[in-house]
Amino acid sequence: MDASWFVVLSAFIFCIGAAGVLTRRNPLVILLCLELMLNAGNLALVSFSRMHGSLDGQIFALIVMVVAACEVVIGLGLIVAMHRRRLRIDVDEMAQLRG
Amino acid sequence: MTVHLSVVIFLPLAAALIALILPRRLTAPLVFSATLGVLGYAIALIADFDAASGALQYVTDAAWISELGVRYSLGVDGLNLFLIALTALLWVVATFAASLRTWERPRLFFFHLALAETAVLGAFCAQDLILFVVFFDLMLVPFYFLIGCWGDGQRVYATTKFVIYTLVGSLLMLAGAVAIGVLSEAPDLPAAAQALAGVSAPGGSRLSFSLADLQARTLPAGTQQWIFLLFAAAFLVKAPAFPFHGWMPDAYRATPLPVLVLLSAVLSKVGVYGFLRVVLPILPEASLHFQDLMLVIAVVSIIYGSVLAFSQDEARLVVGYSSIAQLGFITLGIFSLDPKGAQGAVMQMVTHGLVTAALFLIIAALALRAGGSESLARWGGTALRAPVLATLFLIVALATLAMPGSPNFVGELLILFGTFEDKLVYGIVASVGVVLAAVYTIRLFQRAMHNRVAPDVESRDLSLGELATLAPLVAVIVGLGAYPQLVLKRSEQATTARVEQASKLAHRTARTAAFNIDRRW
Amino acid sequence: MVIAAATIAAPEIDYAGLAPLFATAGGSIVVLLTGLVRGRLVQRVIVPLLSAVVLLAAIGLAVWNWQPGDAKPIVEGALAIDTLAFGMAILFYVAGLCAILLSLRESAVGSVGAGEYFALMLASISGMTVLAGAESLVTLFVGLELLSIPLYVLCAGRLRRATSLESGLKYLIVGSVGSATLLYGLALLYGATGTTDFGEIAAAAGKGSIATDSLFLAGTALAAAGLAFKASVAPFHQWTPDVYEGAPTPITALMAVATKAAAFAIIVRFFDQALIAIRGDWAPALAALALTTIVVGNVGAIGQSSLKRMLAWSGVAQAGYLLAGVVVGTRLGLQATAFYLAAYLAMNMAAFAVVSARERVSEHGDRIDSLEGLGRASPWLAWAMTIAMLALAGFPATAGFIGKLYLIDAAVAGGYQWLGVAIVVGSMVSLAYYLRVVAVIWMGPGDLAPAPATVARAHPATGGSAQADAAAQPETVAVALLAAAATVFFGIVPAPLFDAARDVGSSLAGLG
Amino acid sequence: MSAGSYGWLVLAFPLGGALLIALGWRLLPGRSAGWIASGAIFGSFLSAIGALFALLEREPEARAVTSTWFSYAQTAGLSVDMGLLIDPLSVFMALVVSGVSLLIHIYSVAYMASDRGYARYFAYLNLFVFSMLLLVLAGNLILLTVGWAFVGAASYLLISFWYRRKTATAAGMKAFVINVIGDVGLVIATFLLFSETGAVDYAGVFDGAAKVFEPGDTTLVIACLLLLVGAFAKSAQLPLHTWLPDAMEGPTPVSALIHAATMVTAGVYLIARTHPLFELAPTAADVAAIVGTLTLLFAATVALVATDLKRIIAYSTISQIGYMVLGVSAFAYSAGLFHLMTHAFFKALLFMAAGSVIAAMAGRQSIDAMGGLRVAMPLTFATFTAGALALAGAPLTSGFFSKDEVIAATLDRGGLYTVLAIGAYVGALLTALYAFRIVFRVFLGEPVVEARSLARGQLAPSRHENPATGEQEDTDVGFPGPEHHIAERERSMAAPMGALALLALLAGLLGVPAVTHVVDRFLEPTFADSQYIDQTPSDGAAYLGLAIGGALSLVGIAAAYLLYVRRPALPLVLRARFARTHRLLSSRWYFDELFDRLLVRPTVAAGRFGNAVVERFLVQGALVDGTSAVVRAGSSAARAAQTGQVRAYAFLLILGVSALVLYFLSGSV
Repeated sequence: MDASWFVVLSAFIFCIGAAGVLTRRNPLVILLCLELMLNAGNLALVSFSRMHGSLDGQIFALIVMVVAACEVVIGLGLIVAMHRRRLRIDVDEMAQLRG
Repeated sequence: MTVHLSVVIFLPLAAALIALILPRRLTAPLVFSATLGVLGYAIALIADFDAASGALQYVTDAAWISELGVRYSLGVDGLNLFLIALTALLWVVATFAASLRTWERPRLFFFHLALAETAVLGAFCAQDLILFVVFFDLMLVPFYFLIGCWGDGQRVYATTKFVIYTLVGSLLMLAGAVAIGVLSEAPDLPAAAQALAGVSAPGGSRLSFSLADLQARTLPAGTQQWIFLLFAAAFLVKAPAFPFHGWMPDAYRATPLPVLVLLSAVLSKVGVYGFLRVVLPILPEASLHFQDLMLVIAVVSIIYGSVLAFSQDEARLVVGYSSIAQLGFITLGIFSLDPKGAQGAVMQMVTHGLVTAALFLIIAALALRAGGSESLARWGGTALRAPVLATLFLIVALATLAMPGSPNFVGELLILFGTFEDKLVYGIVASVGVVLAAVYTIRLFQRAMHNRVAPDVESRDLSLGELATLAPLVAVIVGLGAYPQLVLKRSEQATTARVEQASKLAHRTARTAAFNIDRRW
Repeated sequence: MVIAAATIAAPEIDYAGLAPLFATAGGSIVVLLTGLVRGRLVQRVIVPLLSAVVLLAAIGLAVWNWQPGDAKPIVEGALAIDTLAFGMAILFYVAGLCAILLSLRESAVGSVGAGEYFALMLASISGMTVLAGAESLVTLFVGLELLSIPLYVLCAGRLRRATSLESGLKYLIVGSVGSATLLYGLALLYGATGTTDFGEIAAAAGKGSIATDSLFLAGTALAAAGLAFKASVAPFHQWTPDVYEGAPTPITALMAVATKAAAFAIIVRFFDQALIAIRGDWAPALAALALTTIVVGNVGAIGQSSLKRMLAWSGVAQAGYLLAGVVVGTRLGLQATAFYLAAYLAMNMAAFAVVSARERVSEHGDRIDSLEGLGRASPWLAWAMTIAMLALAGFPATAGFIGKLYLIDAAVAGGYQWLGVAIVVGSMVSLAYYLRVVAVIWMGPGDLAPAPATVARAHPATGGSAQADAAAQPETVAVALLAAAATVFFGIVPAPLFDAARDVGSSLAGLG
Repeated sequence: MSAGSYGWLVLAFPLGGALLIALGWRLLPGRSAGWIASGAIFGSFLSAIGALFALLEREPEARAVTSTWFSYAQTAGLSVDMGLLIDPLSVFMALVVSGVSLLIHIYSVAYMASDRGYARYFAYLNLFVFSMLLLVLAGNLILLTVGWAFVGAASYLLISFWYRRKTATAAGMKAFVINVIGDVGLVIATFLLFSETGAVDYAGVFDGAAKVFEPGDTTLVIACLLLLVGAFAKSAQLPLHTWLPDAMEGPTPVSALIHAATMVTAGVYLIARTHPLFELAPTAADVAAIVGTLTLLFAATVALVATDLKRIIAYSTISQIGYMVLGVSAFAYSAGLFHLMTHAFFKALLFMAAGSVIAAMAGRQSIDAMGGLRVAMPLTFATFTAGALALAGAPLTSGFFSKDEVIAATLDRGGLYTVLAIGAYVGALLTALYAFRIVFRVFLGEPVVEARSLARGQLAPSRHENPATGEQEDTDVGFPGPEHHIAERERSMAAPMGALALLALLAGLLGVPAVTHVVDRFLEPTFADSQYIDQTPSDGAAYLGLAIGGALSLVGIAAAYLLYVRRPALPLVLRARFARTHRLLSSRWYFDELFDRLLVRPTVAAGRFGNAVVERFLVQGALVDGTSAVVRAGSSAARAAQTGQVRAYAFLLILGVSALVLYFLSGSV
């Protein structure tokens, strides 16, 4: 079975994720989109590893999942912290630092 | 391998560092005695110097950055001998003049003053291109602070402008220097082979920046040309030459006079010195290629500087613009690519340093008598009660306008002779500058000394301190006027050696056996 | 099955090589646990002390492992233990030590909790160590994330300040986009070559066929972008100023120095080892990036009123200079990069130390005004800052000058004369903002616009007597002075650094 | 003692005197400074005589002694020695200079006695004499240039001696700048000669020139013309003469010494000194002769209408130098130099007497305000008349022989020179006219107030105003007027005037055609190499010339008598009749205005332009502000992109990524 379909699919997912990051203003959604982008990578890895018949890719994918989880956790933590400080949960609002 | 040269170079800095931990009242004396030490050494150098040989003397040569082939190599030859002496003398004078005034944060002030001397001496002595660049840039640091911290008026603006201007030049020079070192090929084996040799030898003797080696190596003409421009930028800004003098008026206005003495008399020389030391020997083809460009810049600087000099009202700026003109003459002499011209340039470097320094000291004295004003409009009639000042000023003024009999005349004469040799037209135009020099110098002298007494001028003669700063300079000026051979004899060998290659090229193209008026016109 | 199982030999582990990593990673856990203990002594003294000890130990181990030449990677070829790795590691550790010292009076420590704070710092440092040694796509990614994730937290460390949170979240979001891009690139590379090992990738790239494989090239491009992001290379630099400004100053210092070093370590390894075969493809692209970075960073830094922000921009510019060392893809370039990173550590640490010292006493915070009159108020800090600025500007007699000289030399020798000139021109522009700082320190307000002398007169710094603050935070002053001293020392006696740089250079055999 | 060491002595005395006075000026009481200075000059006069005899001892052809002290500048093929050339010409000049200077020093001792700047005055005066002697004794062109510039400087100092006067300082400036123009000409000429002959010392240059150039060579002509620029600037020949009348701002003895007797004749000396070159470049010589003639006519016409006593004499000086230039460029060297000598005598005398008169007039210099001083100041009158006779070339006076010898020699050359000689005769007529215009208007006629009060024995009350502008004098510094003394009361003024009067009347006897040839024969060795040496006019021709000249001068004097004594109204009628001509002459042919328009104003305008436009817009505006503006624009752009919006950042990031990807993929296809 040809892996290229999976690759194309992963590329699509990656772009969807990216688009989401660019368009959404709610950090939670943005985090989800980031997950999407990472998982696109995972899909690609897995399919390639299938293609090459080597396990490295799958191992890699597992690791990435862990990493993704960590990132989300941190993100959520930060969002909570902001919420505590009564800050609007909206990425466009956080533009104090600029110039 | 002589250590004493380095010792002397770093003597002022060492003294200043010690002074930093000593009580304030000891600072000035300590630094001053250090400069005296340097001066004594310089005099000994002149006495001991072997005029017959054009080779480097008192050479110090040690590996510094072996990876980059940068060596800590110093040496003295006819080219820098008298510039070292000039530096030493003027620093003694300036330090003394400075110690007559009270400065806030004196330790810091004298520290920077001394650091500056070390840097300048280093730049003059350096025989390694990178080392030269290092000292060249290092010079800026103390002057940046001296102007910025102890200046007047828009001092921060002025000093920033000054440093940026100069560093723009010298950073370009840095790039050029690296390029020379990397791209120049040794006469025998090609660059590729050298690179390999460098890789195989972890000592990293891949390149050399030693001026001597570089002179032996060759650069393709195309490369030479863009490198030449980089260097020219650095040196012309430093000089300054028209139109790169934008920093000059502001810096001159802001700089405290004792520092201005050094800034104008010594620092300006480092640039033109660089032409003789680095550019002509290492980039002869390019020097020839850009000869006319440089001559035009020189001539324009002469005329422009002179014309502006006599339309200024601030005494400092009169001298400032006149320096532009004088350095134009020096550049002219150098790029006449003729031994006579180069000799004249060397002579002129020394004498211009002397007279400019003297002029600024006189301006300081006059400003003291005119209620702090340095505007010609508010000067006048000082001569009567200050005959000694008037006399010294007169001598200096006549020297400044290069009256025959003054050392400056010998310099200008040689420069003009060198220029006439192949480039008569430039020489003729430059001669106009001689006349204009008479105009602005006499104007300065008359406005200060003659005519009616200005309202807030109370004229009195030089104080002992002022006399002590001024008299030595005038004495040297007069002495050199009577016996310029002192300089010429010692500098001839080295100077001719520097221009040899370029002038050979120049004359191969231009020289014809018999004199032919049409060629010159 | 059983027999088969029996035949499985336990992988023999090079403990020596892993020792520094173990030290920092384990250290972070120990510190975390110690941090659980209540009590001022523990929180204020033991924990920082412990983490400092950990780093010192790590330095020692790294030095102990120091072995010039192309050492064989360990962990199934996933982790290099060569001089490049350890050299960089030492930089991280030193930077970490400085950061710890600067953190002693840091408010973030209180709000995050000492244990967590320092543990995260150590974790991030071990991430850097992994990254610097990564010889496989997997370790690369793991190292990168291990480096980043703790930093996300630390940046947000000043929980009371909205800007801090903002910087944290920004860093997280943009950073994740970056790492996602990187990951996808790595995936494509893996797909193109069928291996995650740099060595094998290099071998694969060596075969002409692959040089035109779009999968491979796309992967390279994406990976390049991801790495460039960490090194804050334009146009992937935009997070830098915001994050640097918002983050606690010690963390900013750590990021500015260590993260950049780690990023360049992996960039060097990735391009000069794994992809050296197709240098023709990536060198021009990186050169273009370098040029953009130099320009953007330098112009961006002009006229910034926040020192941290200014340093961030200048950091971008410096990244551009460093990239030049990678572009040429020569051993000389590698050495120059390593050298400059070391010099950069010294210069920047001095600067950040002074900033943090000032922002605690001056009502101007980290604004440039906080330095006003420093020359009189506390000369030591003033000198440190002055040296740092002049060094960053590339004045001679400082490590910065020699570093730049080295880089220019590498660029010109590598046939990138114009890049050398670009570095020079960049330094010219940089004068405008570095000198402004010096002017403010010594000459009063550094407004370059013409101003009457009366306005330009300097007056003592506002907010707390400066002598007091110099005395009150000796460790900060010490960091500043040591860093400044190192800057000057290596500017005059660069030989030791050059030797180290040469050892580092020897680690990649592939380079000519 | 050898001629050479005498030469050095000649220089040493005045220099020593100058230094002594300059250093000891505080300590010197009363008139001692004056006497020290005079003593120094006397010493150098004696040394000059010593040199003279040292020369006469030698064989005629061996009468050129070079004496080198040390090597002044020797590098890159150029070799200049600090050396003197002692030959008849230089000794002759040295004698004239030191002799006249001696008398004028003595005169000044009294004349300047009450001036504030007494010591300064004599220091300058000695310095001048030193420079002048250096000029004439110099052994090479460079050293000549040095002396050349030194006399210029000394003259500058003495012109603006009363430096509180705007007029004086302005005049000094003018003189100095014009002199520098001359120096430049000299330097360029020196170079051309050097680059061809490879030498700068006279012998080397002349021998080399003889080898290198065929007659009429372009380069040589140019070189000679440049030499002439120097000569004309110094000798106030057209068009570089404008400084000399202004130079009358200086004290009158200075006018006598520098601006009549010695310095201004340096140009004549230069031409005579470099005669071998001019003989190789006849074109240049012709130019010189023509300019000389034009100058002598021009100046004479101006002198006719000028009213300032000193300026009239100044113009007559310009005119007389015209004669000398004509003489030497007509290759009648000894004639020209003979006239130089006699002119030195009678012109110095005229100025001394004028000084006495001006002192009596309390600083007024306009002859319109004078009259009838004969009774009050008989000695001044007598001496002035003697000088005027010599100037007018009245028969048997010195001027009679010298001037007419010049004209006769010129006439003898024929061709173009005939025309010039006629011009010279016209000039002679005018000379006699204006010379006696002064005499009659100042000394004869109705005594003016000052004259009468002086006759009663008291000096006129002092007026503290500048006669030129009428501005109030600044009394800090001395100024002409009652501070100064008159000959009748000061023996040390009367004595030199008397001596000069005798010389003015009798010196001509040194050169009576066919009778005495003292000057010619003494100078002969110097000009032995000249191809014109034997071409002196026949005695007949000479006597014819003398006759014509004498007749013309008598006619002139008679005319003056008619105009200014018999029919005083007539001048006014003429003035009204030829108003335009009169305006042209009295405004000195508008030369000053011309230079003002041509040179001064444009330069000043250029300066303003440079300050207002180039500095502001090019140097500051374009180069400085322009660059910084570009950088600032870039920075604001970079920071504008830094919106703080995460999504914007991410967008740019992804943009960059796609750009990279595209680049790499483009590499693959």
